[in-house]
Amino acid sequence: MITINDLLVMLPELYLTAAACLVLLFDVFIRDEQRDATHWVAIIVMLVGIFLVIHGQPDMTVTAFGGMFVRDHMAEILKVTVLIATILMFVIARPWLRDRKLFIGEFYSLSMFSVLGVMLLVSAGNLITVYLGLELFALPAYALVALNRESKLSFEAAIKFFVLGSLASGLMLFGMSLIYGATGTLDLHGIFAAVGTTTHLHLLQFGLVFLVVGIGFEFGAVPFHMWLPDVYEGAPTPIAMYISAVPKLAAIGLAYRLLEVGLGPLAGDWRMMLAIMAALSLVVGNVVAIAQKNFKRMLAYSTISHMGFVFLGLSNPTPEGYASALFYAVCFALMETVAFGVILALARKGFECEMIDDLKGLNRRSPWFAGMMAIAMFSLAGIPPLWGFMAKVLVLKAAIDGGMLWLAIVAIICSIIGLFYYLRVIWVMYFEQPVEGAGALEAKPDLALRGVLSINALGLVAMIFFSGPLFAWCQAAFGA
Amino acid sequence: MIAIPLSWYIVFATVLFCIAIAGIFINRKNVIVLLMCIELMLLAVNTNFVAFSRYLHDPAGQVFVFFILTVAAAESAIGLAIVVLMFRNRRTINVDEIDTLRY
Amino acid sequence: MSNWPILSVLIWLPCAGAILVLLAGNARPRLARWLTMAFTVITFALSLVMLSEYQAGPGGFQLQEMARWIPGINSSYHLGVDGIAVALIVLTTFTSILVIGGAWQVIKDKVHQYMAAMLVLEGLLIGVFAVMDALLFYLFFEAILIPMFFLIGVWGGPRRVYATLKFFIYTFFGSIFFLIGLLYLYHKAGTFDLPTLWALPLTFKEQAWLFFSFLIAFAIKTPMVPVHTWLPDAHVEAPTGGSVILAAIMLKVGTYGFIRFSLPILPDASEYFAWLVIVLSLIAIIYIGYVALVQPDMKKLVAYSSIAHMGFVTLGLFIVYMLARQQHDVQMAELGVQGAVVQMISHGFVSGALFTCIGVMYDRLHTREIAAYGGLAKVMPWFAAFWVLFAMANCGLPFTSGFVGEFMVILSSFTANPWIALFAAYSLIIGAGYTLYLIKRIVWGTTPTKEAAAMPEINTREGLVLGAFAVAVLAMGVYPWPLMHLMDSSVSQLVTHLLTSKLG
Amino acid sequence: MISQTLLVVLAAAPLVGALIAGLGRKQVGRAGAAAIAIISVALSFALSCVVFYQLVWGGAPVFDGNVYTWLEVGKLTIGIGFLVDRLTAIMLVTVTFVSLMVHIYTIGYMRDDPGFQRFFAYIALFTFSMLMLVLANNFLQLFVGWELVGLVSYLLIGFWFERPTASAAALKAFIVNRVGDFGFILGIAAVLYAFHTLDYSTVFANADSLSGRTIEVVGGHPWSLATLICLLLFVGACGKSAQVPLHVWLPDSMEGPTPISALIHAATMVTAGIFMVARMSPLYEMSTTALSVVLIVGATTAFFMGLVGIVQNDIKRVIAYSTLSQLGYMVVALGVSAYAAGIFHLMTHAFFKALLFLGAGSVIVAMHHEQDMRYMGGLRKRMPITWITMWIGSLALVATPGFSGFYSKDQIIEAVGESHIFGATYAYWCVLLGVFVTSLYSFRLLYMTFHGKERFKVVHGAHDSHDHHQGMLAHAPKESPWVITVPLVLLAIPSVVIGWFTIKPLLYGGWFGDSIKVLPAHDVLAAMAHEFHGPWAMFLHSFISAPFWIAVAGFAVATYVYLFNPALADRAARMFLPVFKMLTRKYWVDEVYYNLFARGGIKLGRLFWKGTDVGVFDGAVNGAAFVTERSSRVLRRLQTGFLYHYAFVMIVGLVLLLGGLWYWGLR
Repeated sequence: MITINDLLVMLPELYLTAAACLVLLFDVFIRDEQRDATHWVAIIVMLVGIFLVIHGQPDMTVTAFGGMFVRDHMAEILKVTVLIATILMFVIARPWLRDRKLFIGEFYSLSMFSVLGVMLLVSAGNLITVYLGLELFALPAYALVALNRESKLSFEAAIKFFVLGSLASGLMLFGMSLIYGATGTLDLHGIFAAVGTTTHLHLLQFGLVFLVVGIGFEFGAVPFHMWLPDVYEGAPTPIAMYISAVPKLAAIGLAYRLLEVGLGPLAGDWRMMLAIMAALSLVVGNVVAIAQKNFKRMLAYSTISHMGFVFLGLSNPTPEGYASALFYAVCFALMETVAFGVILALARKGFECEMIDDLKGLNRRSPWFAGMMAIAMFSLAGIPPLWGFMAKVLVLKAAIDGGMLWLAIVAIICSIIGLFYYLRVIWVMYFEQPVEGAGALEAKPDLALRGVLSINALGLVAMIFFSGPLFAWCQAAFGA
Repeated sequence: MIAIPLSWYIVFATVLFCIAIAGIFINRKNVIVLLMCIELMLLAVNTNFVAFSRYLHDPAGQVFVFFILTVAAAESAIGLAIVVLMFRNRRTINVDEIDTLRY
Repeated sequence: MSNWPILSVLIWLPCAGAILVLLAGNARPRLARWLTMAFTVITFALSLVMLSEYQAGPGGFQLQEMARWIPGINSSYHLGVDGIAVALIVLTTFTSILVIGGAWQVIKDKVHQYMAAMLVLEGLLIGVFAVMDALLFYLFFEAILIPMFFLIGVWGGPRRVYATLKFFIYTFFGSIFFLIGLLYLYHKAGTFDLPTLWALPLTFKEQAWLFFSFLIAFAIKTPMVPVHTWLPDAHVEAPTGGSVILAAIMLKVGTYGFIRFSLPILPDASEYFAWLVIVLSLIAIIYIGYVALVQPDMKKLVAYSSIAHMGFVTLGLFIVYMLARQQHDVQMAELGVQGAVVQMISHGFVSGALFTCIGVMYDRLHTREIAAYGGLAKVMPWFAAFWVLFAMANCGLPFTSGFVGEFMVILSSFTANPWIALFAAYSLIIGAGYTLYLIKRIVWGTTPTKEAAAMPEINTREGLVLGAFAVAVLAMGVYPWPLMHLMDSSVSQLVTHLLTSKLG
Repeated sequence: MISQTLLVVLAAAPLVGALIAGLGRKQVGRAGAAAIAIISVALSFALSCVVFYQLVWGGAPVFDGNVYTWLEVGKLTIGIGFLVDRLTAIMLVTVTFVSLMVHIYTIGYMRDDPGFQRFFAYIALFTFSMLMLVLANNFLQLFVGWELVGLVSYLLIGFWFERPTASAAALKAFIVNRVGDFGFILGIAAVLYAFHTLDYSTVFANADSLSGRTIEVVGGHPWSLATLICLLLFVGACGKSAQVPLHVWLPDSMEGPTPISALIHAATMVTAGIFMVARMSPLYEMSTTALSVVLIVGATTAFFMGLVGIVQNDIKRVIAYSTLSQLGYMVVALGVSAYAAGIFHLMTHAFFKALLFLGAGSVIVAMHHEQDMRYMGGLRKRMPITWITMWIGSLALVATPGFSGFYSKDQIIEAVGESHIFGATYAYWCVLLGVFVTSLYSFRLLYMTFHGKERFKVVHGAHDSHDHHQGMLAHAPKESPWVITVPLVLLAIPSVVIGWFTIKPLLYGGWFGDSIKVLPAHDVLAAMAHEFHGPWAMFLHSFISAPFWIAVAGFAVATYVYLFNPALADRAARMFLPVFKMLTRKYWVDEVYYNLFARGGIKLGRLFWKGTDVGVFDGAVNGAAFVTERSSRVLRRLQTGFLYHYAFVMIVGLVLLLGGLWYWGLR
């Protein structure tokens, strides 16, 4: 039977739902020049959300609504990271939005709903909640991508994102239906239990494939990556930043819930699929990124390759494996925020600073932002002593421990190729002279932006010292 | 009187599903058709769920169907909104003409 | 024996200094210079303290520090030095001072960034030599690339982009395989702590695979033929200071890797594949010698000669098995290893000095073309004297540091196999060939142009830097005993470790 | 008693002098530099005399001790130390004496040279290096001195560095010497391999243990270890002592200032090889094969290099070739185990050859640095002292009975006659004919320089120094100042008399004691000892011995051709054109070496650089980058931008996964 406790268990979600609605409402009564109010309210709401998530977190896993909603450490980490990433986006995006007359309340409420979706997704204990969370995350995201109505690109990005996303969720649903048919239950633990006894194993395995496809799409792994570059390029930069960070975290939760909690016994099947997708993503992502001129698009391909690395971790179905994947995803999200943040800070009205060549001579104009970008790039490339390096080490280790040495070798060879385009960004910033007359490349004076970005960037360096505790946390999340 | 076996439903749903998918990448003209295909896909899934839930004597499947239907409504709403946006921008809703973002 | 974390201080002090220097900003170059100089000098002083605290007699790893780092994968912040490491660290701190001194007035653009990069580089290099944890080693080993990348790229020559990319990607390519090897070792041992890894038993097959994953990394860093081509380009484009650090210290990182990883962790594979490394080393000595002979660019010439000289190091390291295991002549084996290590130090001084000399000339005429120079002996007699001295050291003249290592390696290699000694000793001829041919063209003869004839004699600063190098080179050549005594017991411990097979 | 401090002072004094003279530029000044250098060398000469006295008459024991430990690895320790026995002592005295003479002489010779100070620094440094070599008590230090003298020789040959020929000659000298050292260091390595130590005392004590020991350098062919060691070491000797085929550097080394030619390239450095082999006598005695090789090489050098001397016109080159040939004689002596004789000739030769060079230098100064004898002649009236001393030197060189050269060289010839090892006969004929050749070129030199009519014109106002028309002199040549003539005289005296009263003790008195070891089997000197009845008897006996009359024949020919009938020389040259050409081109050795090693090396380097390094190794690297970049351009085309393609790709992925599952996964 459902008790008050169940409500308390999902208090953060309930709170965020209410808050999002309130912000939406609140914004209606706000004149444009007071929009900052909405901004700060939203941020405060998010911060409170973080507090609730961490504060109410019980030591052991608790479920609510008959197992439909699960609250465990993994969910906690993912939620906290997602909320932080969103806050970062809010802060970093504000000046940009203002320049482009996009500084509107919908932005905030939509993002909050989308985040709510992610939170629901990562603590789903039942196929229904999984699906709902997924859609609740996706639908606002489609809208956000199309936020800039004037842009010739964002609607195209939106339409591609929308159609392919719906296709993916359709496929996933089909898989769910098959699994339901095979196991007779929608509850993940029930499915887990039923796998052993079911008489329709083939049905189950077919369903699994569809689920994997859906997961692959969320991650943007080859061959389900096609939406990613276009969305990155077409979406407004802050949204691209959001898309690059949050869905990946959501996807970690999704994968864990469906594959481990639900279909753990079939690991032998799905880890091979993941491994293959990982290899493809690594190759395609890194190789294609070399030829890119557009910074956002390049980051898109690099994201694809990084998802390959995440799969390295997932392809080893042990707590260590998941922990490393989670570690990687968190690290990746925060690296992306820096990379996008810098170009957001440099962009002007009429100057998107999207092309790699726009960064020429940045070191002369504003050395600190060049430095932060360099940190982000080196970290993405996985060069020590930066955070990205630790993440790479952990997933590679997971792969090797999981007996997938070949995959690890593919990964490192690809990361050598990948090194090239990260280095190109750096040499453009440091070794080349600024283009005369180009946007002055002066960073915006917005203090909040500078502060948040700096902290984030320095975090990438400092994390080398704190990787230990974080990794321990991640391991705890999967009960290692 | 012969009861329709489960397999028929499954086959039917699968066929629908395949038609929907085929529609998505065969159709090169109208974006609206894409939306219809997506709906069709969901309907196929719904058929599956209902069939299974009948077969398993488990209402959960049908509950799921309701959720799916609701979501589908929202989804198509957003989809149409985007299509409108596209039309305002391009004065066309031809799938063939949206390839600005590529390579 | 004080128990304050001197190694940590040595590593992090320069890094902290770098931050300060960066804060000094572009507007105050003088402040940046003096800050940097202060930090390097302090670091050098501290390294001397460390030297005094290290007891050469017992040898082994001393001044150890241990702290939790990533317990999740049993990787800890574990520092410790043996004689070899101590020597290399002192070499690093010493050279750093001279590099800063050398770049004093030369670097005018973004002084603070240059100096900061130098300081970071120093700290990281000390770290490489001071760690006892495999993962931590890899971290420093790889992190070196970043400051070097900027040094070459920002203050480098016209083709710097090509050079830096080649340098970075090439070395990264090697070390990433090293990383995989380490992770596999972890998979076996469950820890990254070096002492455990040294004791870890491994089947021959594993050792063989790991050997190559290590070899490619260290061979590229060292560099050995045929993976050396990044070095000349990097040197040619790098600013003087960069070249000096690169040649004097960074190359040692590779051979140090051999000493710390390949030899002790994979003794049997190393024994089995020693012939390969030996052959490559001999090729480096002779083949590269001929390549150096025809270089029109001074820096390239010296760069190639560096490759040839590093050949002696690898040679000395890998004949150890033939001597110790097959001929049971531990004495000679130690001679070989000792020679290799001495050669590392000596090459640090000599190549550093040579690149500094080239830098001095470049600052005057802004070209590295040999043809543009001549008759230095008449124009800048003191400078010419330094040139000749360092050139002689470069071709291994007795009583200069260059002689000691080569002499020891050749001597021990003869016992291993006379043919090896034969080819190794050929460097006496070819080395003298390319070095003195260079001297003949730039120091002797007449000045080709008015500009060349008008070059001013070295000033006090340059004189001091070169003088310091000269003192080091001569002192080490005339009385190498202290250095050897410092490393002797560590070397013999290494050799005794190698005697025992890990198989069965 | 010989104290270590004394030896340290003895060795270090010239070094200190060199440093002060070289580094103190303005502070010291020209005069100061010269003074310091001379004083320091004089000091070590005095001390050498003390040491000599102590050893020979003072009954001091042999000194063997380390100053400091140079290298220590495990149990192996190598030090820097001194071994002083009679062999060392005699070398010490010779070296320091000649060096001192040259120092004094230099004041005059280099008077108006800008590099005056540098020069003194160099020769003082050389003295130090030579002392290191001579005093060594282990192979390492021997090698150290060995290479240091090479360095100084390099610096001094290239002293006038602005002349391209000079720097080229210097380079050549160093490289060729390095070829020798290449063998030498391998020899040292072999010694270490054989004895596990580099100390003379231990090695020589255990030399016998070599007998029968073999080493398989080439699989299946055990070689005698002793032979290998000795041959490798002898390669070094060939380099230093300019024996065929490594002789090519010595003639070119005449590019250096004349005092250097006297000191380094005649008296001392080039004899290091001789000294080394004598020092290693215990080892060489273990291998007859090695001795034969030594003998043959020496004989060849002695005769054929002498021949070349006949056709040279540069006064210094004539003497250079005669040096080569005389070194050949010494090596021959070593080859027949008459080490004492070799050292004996080394000493006498040091005096008279230094004398000849300095005399030549005096002539050159007088002729304003004209070195071609064809533009000299009739100088005897203008510079009598030089003339007489040169005559004395030449007479000593051609072994005129009674002169020092006579005693040393005659004994060598006799010793070869006595010897029976392989190659002895060949060597005997070589040295015998060598006598004729020697006297021929010696008297030719004297006649062309001092006799006949003057072949130079004095043109006043024609401005002085190097770039003048040949045979045109600004001022009439006149006798050199005392700083030049005094050393000539001082050297002339020993050139005449030294042999007279040193031959008996040195050769037959067992004077060298343990420092030279000869197996009774081939101890030729012992055999000769029976016929030896003192220098006077030998003097008388000489007039009925072959060498004397051969020398006379040479004298006769020279006198006829170059004094009375100069035209004949050219006719002879035309008559035997091929021979003449062969001699003037020095058997084309230089050409061959140049094309083979110098040009060949450069060619090879180019090939390696452009071909292998840039072509293959770099090509692979850049190729890989290129391929990646291209494939990137291709792959990105997959992202067509069309929605249906995207969907299609997804479905393909789905189908592939299903297919894969179907194929592998289904259970």
